[in-house]
Amino acid sequence: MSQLTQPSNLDLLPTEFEEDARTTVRALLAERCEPSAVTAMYDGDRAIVAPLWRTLAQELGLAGLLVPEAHGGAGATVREAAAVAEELGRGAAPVPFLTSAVVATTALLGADTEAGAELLGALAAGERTAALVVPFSTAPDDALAPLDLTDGAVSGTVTSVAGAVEADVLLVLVDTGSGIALAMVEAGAASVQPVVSLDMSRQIADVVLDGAAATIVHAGGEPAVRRALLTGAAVLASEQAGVARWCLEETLAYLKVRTQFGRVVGGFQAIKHRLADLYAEVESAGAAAVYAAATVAADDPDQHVATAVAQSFCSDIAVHAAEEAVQLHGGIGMTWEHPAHLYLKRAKADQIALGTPGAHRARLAELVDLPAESA
Amino acid sequence: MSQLTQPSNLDLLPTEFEEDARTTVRALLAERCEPSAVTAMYDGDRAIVAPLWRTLAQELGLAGLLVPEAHGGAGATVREAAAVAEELGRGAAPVPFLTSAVVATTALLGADTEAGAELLGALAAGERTAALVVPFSTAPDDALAPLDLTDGAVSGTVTSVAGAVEADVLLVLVDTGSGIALAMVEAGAASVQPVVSLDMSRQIADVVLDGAAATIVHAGGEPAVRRALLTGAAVLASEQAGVARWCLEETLAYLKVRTQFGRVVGGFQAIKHRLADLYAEVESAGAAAVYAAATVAADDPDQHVATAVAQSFCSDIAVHAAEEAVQLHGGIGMTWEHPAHLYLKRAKADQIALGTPGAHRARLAELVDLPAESA
Amino acid sequence: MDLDHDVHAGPSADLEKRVAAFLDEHDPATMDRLDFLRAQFDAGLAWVWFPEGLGGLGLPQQLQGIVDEAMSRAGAPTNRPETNGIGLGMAAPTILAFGTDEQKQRFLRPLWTGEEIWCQLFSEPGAGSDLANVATRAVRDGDGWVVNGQKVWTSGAHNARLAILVARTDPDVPKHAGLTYFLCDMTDPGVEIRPLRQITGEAEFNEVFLTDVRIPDTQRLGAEGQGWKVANQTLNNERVSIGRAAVRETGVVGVLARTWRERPELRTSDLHDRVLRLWVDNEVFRVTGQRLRQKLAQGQPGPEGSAMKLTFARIAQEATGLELELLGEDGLRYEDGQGWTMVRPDRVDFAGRDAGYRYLRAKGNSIEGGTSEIMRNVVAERVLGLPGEHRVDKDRPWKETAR
Amino acid sequence: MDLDHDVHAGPSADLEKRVAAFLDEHDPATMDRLDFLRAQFDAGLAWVWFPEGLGGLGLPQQLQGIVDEAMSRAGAPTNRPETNGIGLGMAAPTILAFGTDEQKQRFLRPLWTGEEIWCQLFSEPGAGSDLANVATRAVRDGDGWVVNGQKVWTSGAHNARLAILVARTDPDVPKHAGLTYFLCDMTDPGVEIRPLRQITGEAEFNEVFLTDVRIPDTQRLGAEGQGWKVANQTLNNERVSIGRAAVRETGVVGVLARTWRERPELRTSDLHDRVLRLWVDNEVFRVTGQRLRQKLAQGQPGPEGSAMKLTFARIAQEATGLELELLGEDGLRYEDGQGWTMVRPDRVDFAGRDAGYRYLRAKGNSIEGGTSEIMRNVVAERVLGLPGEHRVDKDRPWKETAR
Repeated sequence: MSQLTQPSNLDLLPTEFEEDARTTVRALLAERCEPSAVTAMYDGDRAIVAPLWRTLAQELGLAGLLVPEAHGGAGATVREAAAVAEELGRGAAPVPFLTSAVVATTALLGADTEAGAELLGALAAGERTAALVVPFSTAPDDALAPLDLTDGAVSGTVTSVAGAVEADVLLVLVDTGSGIALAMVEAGAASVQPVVSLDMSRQIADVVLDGAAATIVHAGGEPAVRRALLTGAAVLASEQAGVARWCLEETLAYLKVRTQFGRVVGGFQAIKHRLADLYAEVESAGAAAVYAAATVAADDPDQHVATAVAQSFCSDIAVHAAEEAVQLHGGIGMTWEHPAHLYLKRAKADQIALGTPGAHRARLAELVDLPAESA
Repeated sequence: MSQLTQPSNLDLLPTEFEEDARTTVRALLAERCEPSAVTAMYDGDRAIVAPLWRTLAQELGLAGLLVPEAHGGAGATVREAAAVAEELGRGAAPVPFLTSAVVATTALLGADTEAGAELLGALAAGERTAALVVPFSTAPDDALAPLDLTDGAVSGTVTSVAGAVEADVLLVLVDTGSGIALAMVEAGAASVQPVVSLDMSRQIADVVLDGAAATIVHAGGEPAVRRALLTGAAVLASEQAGVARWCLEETLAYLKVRTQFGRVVGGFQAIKHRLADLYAEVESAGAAAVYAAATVAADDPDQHVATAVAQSFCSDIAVHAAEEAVQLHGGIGMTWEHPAHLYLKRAKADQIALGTPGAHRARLAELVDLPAESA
Repeated sequence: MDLDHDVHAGPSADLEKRVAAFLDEHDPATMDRLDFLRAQFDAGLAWVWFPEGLGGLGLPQQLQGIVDEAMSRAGAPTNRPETNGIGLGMAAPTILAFGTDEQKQRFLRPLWTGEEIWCQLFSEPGAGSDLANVATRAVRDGDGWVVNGQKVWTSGAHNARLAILVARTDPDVPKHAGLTYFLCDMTDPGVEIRPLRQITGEAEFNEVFLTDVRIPDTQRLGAEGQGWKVANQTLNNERVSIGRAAVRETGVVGVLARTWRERPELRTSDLHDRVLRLWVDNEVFRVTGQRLRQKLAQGQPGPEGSAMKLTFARIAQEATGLELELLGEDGLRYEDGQGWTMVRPDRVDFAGRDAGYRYLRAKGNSIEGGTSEIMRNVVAERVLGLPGEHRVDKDRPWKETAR
Repeated sequence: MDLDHDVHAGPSADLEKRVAAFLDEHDPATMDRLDFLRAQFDAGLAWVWFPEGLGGLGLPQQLQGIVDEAMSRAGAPTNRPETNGIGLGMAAPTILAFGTDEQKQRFLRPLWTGEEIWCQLFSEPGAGSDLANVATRAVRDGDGWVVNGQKVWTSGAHNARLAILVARTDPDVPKHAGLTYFLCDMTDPGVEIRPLRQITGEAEFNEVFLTDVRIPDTQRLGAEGQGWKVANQTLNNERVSIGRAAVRETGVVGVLARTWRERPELRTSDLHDRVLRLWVDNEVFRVTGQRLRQKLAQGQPGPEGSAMKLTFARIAQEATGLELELLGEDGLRYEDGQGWTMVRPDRVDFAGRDAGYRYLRAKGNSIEGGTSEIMRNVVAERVLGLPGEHRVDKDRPWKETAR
């Protein structure tokens, strides 16, 4: 029987920095991220993305949040990134923060090459946007499928990549013969084929590489990719908590004014009880997500357990909250005009992203010694 | 891929015979099966059992319900037995109907010996009461563990046997060298050790046999035992539907008069909605159970699927209904004086009896070609 | 005690003979489709439980299967029921129950043959679950009515020739008392139909704007002020008509089961038991529906159908949600050709298109035709006899309580 | 932006020194247990967040851990908090909030040391969830009160020296306004205690009959008619005190996990994911509680605790129910020595005894200390700001609304 990791007694209350970041992002999204503009993405109008991301990345400095100050970044931790992700989830914001500023950036953090360090600086400045080329459904401990690298050219196809549509540089896993390395490929050298996606506010794409020029930026690719995926999963939990929080708050606000049968709908006890249960879930999701982020930020031994727990829990709560939001808005929640569907689609795609809840529980089964039935 | 069985379009409405049996049993239990007398069984007072069973078995002829008229029985079908079981479940009646009149009797139905035929006659007349000596948790398709038979004497221990406490004759599975046979052992020749049980209204016992004289009554033991367990499982589903129905009806009746905050509790919408959901479940359980009984009665090819479905479904609904009954009665449902706990314990034990819901779903996975993950 | 079952041996044998005779005289292979259907109606073989002269024979509803099977074996045309669900499932029984002889003669035959498609003008933006709160006004004008208002969630409005309509004829009485039920001509120039796009990207429903629409008084169904009672007849039929599944593995659970079988590489242990539970739930739903139909074979649909509707929605939503998890990476893709393109489908198939569509569409199952919350109220109050909700608007004139 | 965290470095270092100094002067190895506890109280190390002079030092509650750890390392005696949960968790904070100086001086010290055990006389047969409906009467009589009535669900009544009591002092005003809160002497001859057997077979609770019980007015807590407000302070503390789990795998989920590990032959695939889900839920519950405690470190417990209580009950009930399924045949047996024998336990361990006991006992988790239904109302109204339930009894004199 393996030794269980024990939980760490970390401070789970937001720091002042987190509160500031949260307030700033929330205010910006209220002004610049209209639900109707996000909905338009489902009809192919992506006009909202570039200017919004430029502002967030450069003016607010979110692109460099996780980059050390030595490389021109803010030198903040995954805690702060999680706080930002929660607000972006709350706003259903269609920006590549998770894919570029968290996952791709984390993969590059220990880059052992000059090209890597240079790219990190460009990412920190918000001048470039990157994507890690793996299927968005990849869990942190899933098998990785590196592409073939021959004479500095990489070939192969990777399906369902998130953030590739927005990226100008792609981080590709390549097989060096002695393991997996991380190589950069200019987006222009690849064929990035957008896919009609369940969540068009984070549209996935198939990336086809046919002898594209690739520069190795990180020879120790596998640990870097695993760290990036783990960090992404922990931060995604906060995004999910944010999605869930919007759904609860928006539904509450609506039900406090919507009347039926001469009464405010939020006064019907069956509705009240469901909202009370949802409140308990949303609060719990927030706590689970912040604990996961805190352990990853501290490189705490409990981070794998904490992240698997948070992903298992927050994935389902975000979906449940979005489903309740649609249902409790009645017919209006089923309409294209109401933003509830943006959250439903985001929540459902997020549930699959970076590993399904079941995949995270399967991992947890190993981590906490609760194995499947003995064969 | 195996061929799925298709459902049969059986008449699921009660026959007049079923309605009569139901009414008669219900009236008798209302008079003769006081909850306080059942509760007394938890303190060791089993005075209610023998006279109640004598009346049901002999006067109402329920012991011989499934026995052909040629052997002195009523020649009814599993449909009618299921209707009786539903009423017995509704009354939490502590009688060995399921164990003797259904399971043990079914095991004997094709008995190919004179001793077997004779015993069947005695069972039909209610003169004797039998029990099939297997753990009560045995699912119809579980591995069977026959005991050793040497020179007409059987030895071995079988734990957690239901109906053994009430039985005067035990049907034991013995290994004949060429398969499993069914042998009868006089209860007096065995050591029947009652076990403190979760459900004392159907107390289990460990049966220890140490060279007890055994007479083979049915050489083709395994199919007979499988048929008995399948029939038992189908009939148990109706018992569970009856348990669930009592819980719903009793809770409804209570909540229509109990007031809190100056209002009838049953008028609070959150309670109403839970009771509506419970009603849907209880109706569904009744339908699933009657369909299972109808298929077994008709020896329909769908009987294995129907029984696995009914057991999977009704087991959980009975438990849920009993849990809701305890909860919605508030504190009084937690007291020893209120009968709710009799149903909670019966429901929970029934959930495990003749296979847990999960065991029945595992069987169903084979029957309807929905296999577990490919290794 | 009597062990025999009643098997309706007499009527069913008679009916078989009658269908055979009809088919002898009407060869579907050579006859015009519409002529065949009209003849079938006139022979009382349209809906055998309707009265003679109105497409039926006054027989138990369950015997219709005998007709349908024989017709199907003979290769007879159908009346394409999937294109006229509201007409067949809701308008027809309501007209039968409340219509005048003239109305029954005028409307039932072209309704059944599919010559006239129907839609439903009930819901309004301010009267969703609270149907009795409709604000659309109908004002007497000579021998007819002038109607103004806005309706919503009208499926098939753009294909419909007629509509069942609930409007307020008296705002000065409490809200349930001031409604009247009409049969509305959708070709009236005052009827404007706008597609209402929903979360699947499609516009399966419409908004309908009524501006000075004229309805002759001969198209009032039931008495003035009786609209609430008539509408409830319609709604009970709607609730029961949902969830008819006579065969195993129907609907979205069937799709899920097939995916599970055909794509073993997707299977995970965490989903296995959930798939089996849904299979069980779906099968129990089938059996429960079967028993309920047997119970109701001769009677009117009652509030028990509301419980079925609840269960139907729950299963559909759980199964489609699970399917996306099972698909994993493929669940992120929504690309079955149509994608998010806005279209106006003529019919809807809950089990059709791709998994993402099914997931989103299933969300409507607990809203359309009465939300699950309303269904629970109906079951609690009308089946279980629990007290009604506290109402502040029940005895006051509608105009004082309206928003 | 400032990346530093506030770590309370100052007060915690001071406190460590203070505990060390206390332990230098009071050797737990040689000192009498009670003398040690009294000295600990007098040194302000009983509950450091209480005021000086009342067993505390006016420090943040979270610093208590420093004291407890140091005491534990030194092998100091504890005040056996498990035997006086109501005293420590409910009576003490209420006396602190509403008591007079004399009351605080008189009651808090023997309460904390465990010399005086407390119980709670709140619930009545006719006032379960509706606590404000209590019918037990307290009538003025000179410088005291005479109390008559019946209470129920009183745990530990037979071991208690004192009780917190809510009684009706004015039946002529609306029900919430006519209550007063008392500290009742359980040795009064008018107090009769009868065990109340519950579904586990045990009698963990009691019924308490009060017949002409005399309570001096000096043992009234808060003003006459203020009982509802005082009682709510008590109940909020009850709700928060449930669900303190600082370590992983506590409670019934911990038991379940150990059974899973130790008995591989019981494992089935259908239960595996359910076990993992419960493990996750329990861990999230732990983290949520940790964050809530950090939030509330300096403040008063609020209605957020009600949400924790809801979750606690759900997890406990699901885990114990699953455990019986996992045990299968063994789950049918209820034979850990005590069986169904009626006993009166001094303490209750939700995670103790055998699986059947745990399953049955967990049913109480959603009833005692406020039912889950009431908790949901509290969360909906006090946290989420949704409208209260329609009340017919709020403004009318209690005697007119009582059953």
